[in-house]
Amino acid sequence: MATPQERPGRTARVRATPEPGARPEAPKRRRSAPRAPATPAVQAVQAAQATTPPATAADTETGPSAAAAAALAAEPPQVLADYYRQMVLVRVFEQRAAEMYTRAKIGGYCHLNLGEEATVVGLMAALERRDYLFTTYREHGYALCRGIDPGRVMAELFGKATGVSGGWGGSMHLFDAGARLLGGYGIVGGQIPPATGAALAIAYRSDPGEDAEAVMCLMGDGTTNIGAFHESLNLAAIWSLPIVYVVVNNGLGMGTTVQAASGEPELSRRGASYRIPGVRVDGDDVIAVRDAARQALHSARAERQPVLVEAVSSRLRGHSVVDPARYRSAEDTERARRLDPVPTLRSHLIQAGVVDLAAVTAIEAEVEDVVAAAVAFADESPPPAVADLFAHAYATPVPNTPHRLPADAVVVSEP
Amino acid sequence: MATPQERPGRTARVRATPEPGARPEAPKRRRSAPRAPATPAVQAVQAAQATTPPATAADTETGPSAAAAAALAAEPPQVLADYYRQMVLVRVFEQRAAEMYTRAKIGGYCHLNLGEEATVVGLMAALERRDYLFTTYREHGYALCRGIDPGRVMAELFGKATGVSGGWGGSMHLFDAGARLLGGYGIVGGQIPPATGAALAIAYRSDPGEDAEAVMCLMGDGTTNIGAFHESLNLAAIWSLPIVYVVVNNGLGMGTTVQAASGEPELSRRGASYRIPGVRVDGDDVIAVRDAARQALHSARAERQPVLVEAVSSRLRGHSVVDPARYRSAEDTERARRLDPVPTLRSHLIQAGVVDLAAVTAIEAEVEDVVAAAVAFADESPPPAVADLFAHAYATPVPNTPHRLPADAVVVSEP
Amino acid sequence: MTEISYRQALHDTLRAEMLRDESVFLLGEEIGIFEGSYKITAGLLQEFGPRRVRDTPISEEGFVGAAVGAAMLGLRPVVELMTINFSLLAIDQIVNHAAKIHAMFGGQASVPMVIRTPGGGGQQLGATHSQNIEVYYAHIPGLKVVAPSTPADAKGLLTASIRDDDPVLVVENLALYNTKGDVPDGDHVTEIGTAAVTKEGTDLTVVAYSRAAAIALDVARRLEDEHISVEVVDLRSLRPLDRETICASVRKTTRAVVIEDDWLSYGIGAEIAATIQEGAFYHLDAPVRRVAAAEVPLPYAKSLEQAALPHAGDLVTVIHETLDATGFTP
Amino acid sequence: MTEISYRQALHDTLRAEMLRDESVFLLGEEIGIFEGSYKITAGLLQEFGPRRVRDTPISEEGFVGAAVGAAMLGLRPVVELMTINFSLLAIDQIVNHAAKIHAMFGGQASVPMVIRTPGGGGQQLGATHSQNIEVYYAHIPGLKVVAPSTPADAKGLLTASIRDDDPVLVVENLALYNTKGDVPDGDHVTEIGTAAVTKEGTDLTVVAYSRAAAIALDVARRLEDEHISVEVVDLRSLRPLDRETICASVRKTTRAVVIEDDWLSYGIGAEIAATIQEGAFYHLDAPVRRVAAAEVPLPYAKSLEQAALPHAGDLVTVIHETLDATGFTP
Ligand SMILES: Cc1ncc(C[n+]2csc(CCOP(=O)(O)OP(=O)(O)O)c2C)c(N)n1
Ligand SMILES: Cc1ncc(C[n+]2csc(CCOP(=O)(O)OP(=O)(O)O)c2C)c(N)n1
Ligand SMILES: [Mg+2]
Ligand SMILES: [Mg+2]
Repeated sequence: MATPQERPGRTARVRATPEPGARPEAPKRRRSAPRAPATPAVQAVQAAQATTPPATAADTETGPSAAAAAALAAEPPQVLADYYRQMVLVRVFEQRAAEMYTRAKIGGYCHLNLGEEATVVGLMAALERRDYLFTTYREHGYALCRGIDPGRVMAELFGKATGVSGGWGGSMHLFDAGARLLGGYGIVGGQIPPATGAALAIAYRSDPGEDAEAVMCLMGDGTTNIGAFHESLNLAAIWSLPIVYVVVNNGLGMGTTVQAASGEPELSRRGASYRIPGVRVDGDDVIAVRDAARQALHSARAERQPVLVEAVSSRLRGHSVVDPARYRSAEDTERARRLDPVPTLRSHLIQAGVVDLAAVTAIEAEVEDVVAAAVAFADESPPPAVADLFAHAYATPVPNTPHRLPADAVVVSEP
Repeated sequence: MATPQERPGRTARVRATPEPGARPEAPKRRRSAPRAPATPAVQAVQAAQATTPPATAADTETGPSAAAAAALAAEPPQVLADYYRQMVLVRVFEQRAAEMYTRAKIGGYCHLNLGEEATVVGLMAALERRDYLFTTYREHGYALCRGIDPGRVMAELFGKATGVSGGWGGSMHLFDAGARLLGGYGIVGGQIPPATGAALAIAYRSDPGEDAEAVMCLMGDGTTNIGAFHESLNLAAIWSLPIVYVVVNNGLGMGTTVQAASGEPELSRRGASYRIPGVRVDGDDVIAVRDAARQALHSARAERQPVLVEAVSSRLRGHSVVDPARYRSAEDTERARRLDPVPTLRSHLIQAGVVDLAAVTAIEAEVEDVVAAAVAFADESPPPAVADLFAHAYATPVPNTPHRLPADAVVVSEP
Repeated sequence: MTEISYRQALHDTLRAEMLRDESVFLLGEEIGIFEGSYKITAGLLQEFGPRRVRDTPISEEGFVGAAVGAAMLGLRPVVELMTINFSLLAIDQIVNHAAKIHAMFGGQASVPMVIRTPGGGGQQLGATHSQNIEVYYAHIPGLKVVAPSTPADAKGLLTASIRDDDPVLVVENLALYNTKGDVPDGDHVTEIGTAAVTKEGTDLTVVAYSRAAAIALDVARRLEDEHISVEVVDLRSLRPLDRETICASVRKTTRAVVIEDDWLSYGIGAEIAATIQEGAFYHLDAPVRRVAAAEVPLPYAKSLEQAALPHAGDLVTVIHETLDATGFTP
Repeated sequence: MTEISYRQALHDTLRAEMLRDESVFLLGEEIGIFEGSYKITAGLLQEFGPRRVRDTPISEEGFVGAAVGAAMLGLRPVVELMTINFSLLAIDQIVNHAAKIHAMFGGQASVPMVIRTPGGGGQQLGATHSQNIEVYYAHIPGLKVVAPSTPADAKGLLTASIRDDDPVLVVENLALYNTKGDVPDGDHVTEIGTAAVTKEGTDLTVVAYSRAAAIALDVARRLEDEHISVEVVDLRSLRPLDRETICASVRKTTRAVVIEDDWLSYGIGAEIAATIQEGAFYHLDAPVRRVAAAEVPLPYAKSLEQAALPHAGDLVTVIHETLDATGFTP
């Protein structure tokens, strides 16, 4: 298995303890390439990038490093095409979700993975079927890349009985026992202790090894400031648990920058308080993310060494669908657009001759169909029946469980 | 002001970020000296050391370093004598508290500073009158060294109206607004956020400078594993607050060792997650503790740079008076006895000719009297009047505050 | 009097108190640059600067506790907790610290802080973001808890809370932020610990607070068409609880219904019903009934969510059933 | 039947369930090397080893949450929280996670975990270490909450809790650990959700749970000498609450008193009184009175602490007052 260390020139690295010194920038490989003409899917991609025009080939800050190009060249074409397909799936799904939210098909809060597609796909490529995943409320893409039917995901957003959580969870609370997606969680940091406990259960029942199970626990950058992060990482360290904590650092917790929120803004260093090694990786680079996650999962499953992976990327839109993100500087928005991993990978694949324009266009068209079918499925599905309001009250039924509707009497009294 | 850096050979050091590497042992300066004949106070000291015989001059693991001896020699004799007096005061007060607990004069929980006297005195010597102190439930010594009348402290332990907290707090909840002792707190880590907020209030109202106020927040080693530690240190870092966090590392949280509880057992390194510098100091060395605390307070008040100080010492007894500490190894208990800072300082002072035996004996006798008077005062004081049960219900009275005793009706209903 | 929204009333009150008293400052997640999750603090960062409008990291226990300490030194922090659900992360600082410090230290310190936080379901936010757990705070001696239902009370109670020397929890409600009402101009203080009879009536008393008090008032007005005279008691203050006002009303009307947004068992309404049966026992003609949420984690799906939450129609049903039980004919 | 202490019953049950089921394991602060703060787990580390008796750091949110996750994967963690006061540090994991996961994810996961924790005042532990805040958990759908008052129920309810697939909070009490009673030998399961009539009587019903249920039984026996026939309902389960057993008793006796260790306002007793007035309205001859703690942070000083807490004498007084109000003469 390729690991960051084994490949010269990779930006990801594993550190046992952080190094003192200045704040390094997130490692970024820039790519620039003349972009192929936009297909509908990529037009949708670009529409996601607010109102400013898309970055052009003249954007001199982008440009693939030799190492990155080599890394891509080393991948089988069909793997890269599949990663691209998955990234486009997340992109298009999220755009349609935003649209459905505006059309009031989706309620509550709706947080999108737009801009984080390379991180999503890279992480899910590293996670094995036997591993368990705990995520945040920003988790549609993870569900899709975990292989869950997009229709069932969209149906959950629609609050339908056919949704992955039967309509009980909504956008923030996707769950699929079969896919070992053990939930999106809406309380910031709330998933970290249960994920740690899942790793404890693995350690309780089985020995470490290449084939052992492991847990991946996702969180945002802002989440590293909550107490549960500290308590959980410490437990994982002293108990030697098979878990990989991933900080999806999109630079913002709602409107607050990492720098404003965190005394140590290079978040991968925060494992040091527990002697947990940290890895920082370019979250816009699907291969780099995958490899860093793979190596971390290897440490977790084979050595019971928990690892903290930080994937640095950008949020293309507001915190949730309704947030216009007025607090963001034009420069920051422009930078996010420029680094957008979906068109970047697209043009790189074409430029490098990995896939041709026709193949890319076919992928995009197929994804559009898949998502359209998901929306149709969600739309046509029935809502949960009101008669089932108490269906999930308890796993073990006991006497006197209250099954009362709001206007019902508590106990009946006869004169 | 003498600081660790300025004095060659000191063990304390300020680090901006922790260094990678192996776990260093706590810095310890060992002293050995032929001990002067035991006076009653010191006999009491020795009685505190459970049933094994006291360490003797033959104990080769102790012995003052040249640097430590030089440090002591540099202190004015009356300062050293006063530190010794305070350490004996804590020692004797705690022994009498244990006795009074066994005689049921004191109720609830009762945690003693036995073994931590050098840390207590060193920290309080560094803290200025204008500074604020937040402590744990193991805080009798701090109250005494903050200059609070021992009678009022003992009276609080006795639950008397004359106690520092009027009998409302007990052993775990000493408070004295005048002494700026802003409380002992019984919830592990509970004091850390309020202490941080007190520092915020200082920063809100005044500028940094040599004469500025600062906050000292004490906690135990086990406490560094709770979420509030993480959240608070991060706040202090990003807000540049004038606060010194002190970990009184006595090696144990109840029966759990630091090594068992903390992924990173060198606790001063745990500031790294917030870029808070850490200092580790020998908690059995009153001068080293004082100097490390002084320098940290200087950073806090003059530069608004929070600092994490770790003072490494030992607990001579169980977690609380009732704990026989059966979980402790004989070796560990023996080690704690050997490092006992009170007889160590005593013999060193005599050996170095700082004070003569007569003076030491006089100090001990005086302290015995002070503590005896404190016990008598506590014993003779009245308990709080039951009529005052609702006296502190609210600071601002409002209508309909419930002043109901257990058998009173809630609202009166007339037929 | 000016007609403004509940949101505006809260905003204006914060601003007025900050102008009046330099020791008042705001603290919370996303209250500054983001202008508040529900925009209550919009514009205040620009006006007062980051010293007085302080954005915090996601560290509820940390920053609520920091407010406790700042208050002990005499500042008057007004904390925004994004929703009452997240207060569970900070509850140790609220219950074990803010509520205890005054008494536990023999009256030597006080904690003049305010926590503003909205509760409320019905927004399809799912099980962890839709709770009404004000009973957690109402149960605790040492705290004061208010729950305004109108823009005027939002102003009056928030003003009183900021000026009070004890820790006060101000329970807001997502569904009320856009509601409008007349608000007294100038200084307006509503005494904590007092309920209000928001509509007089003779046949039956409805007791409620927050969003449910607005529903109750609406239902009471509508039932006038049916010649049913409902009196509405809006608790306003959950702790202290104004038991006399509640019982006096029921002694008069002889019938009572409680409506509340929280779960029935051990909810706020339990205390109200228990209080009424004790304080108006010899006047009561029918059992005190409670209209409350169904006892399930609130589902996301609209169909289920709406079925679980109490509505005006439920209140009307229970009022009718209560009147019927006593043979009342309008 | 063997006469053992409440402590011993808990200990023996943990041991028996660990022997029976390999997926049962213990987790908590100081439960291993230290043998438990209250020695419930004494000897279990030696017998089962550190894999099954796991000492934790002081990280309540962390290890309670870890138990949630371990339970989701099918283990049966039994967590000891040193006292219920510290549960506030972990309440987000209990209320926002353990209680929600089953329903919020559409029934796909369950959380078969137990949290054992003692409450109780009267030990001079001061304001933050003496609380009875079981109402926090009793209020929450998705949780089950039991509070045994006898060694037999300690065994029966703890056994049921460990075998249950939902998160169950077992509320113990510091003052009960040393109390003794007969405990059935062998397998003994007490059904969660059912109250017990621990003494039959005809004149008045006392409803209680945990320590107060022991007091109630004692008072009821003593009042027989005065020819007052008191029936005692021991709730045992706070959620679900067995309303029918309570109301059936009061319909028979026509009078009821509640005794509870927590604070009166919004305490457990409020729900009991509210339930009784609704379910036995037409039988009730006097208001349901509540005997409960005075509403102050519990003081350390013994004089004040004892004044604030409910005692048997208070219950006797209120029983007499309630009987007097109905003109009852023995
Ligand atoms: C305990 C808690 N506090 C606050 C919130 C409100 N909230 C939801 S998301 C969020 C920002 C999280 O930022 P980050 O961890 O960076 O994740 P991102 O949204 O960027 O993916 C906040 C403050 C919450 N859900 N839970
Ligand atoms: C939140 C919380 N959890 C648990 C406890 C019980 N407890 C009291 S002291 C203590 C150990 C603390 O150890 P440490 O921080 O090292 O301080 P020390 O007692 O050694 O001074 C524990 C677990 C508590 N008081 N609060
Ligand atoms: Mg983020
Ligand atoms: Mg310790």
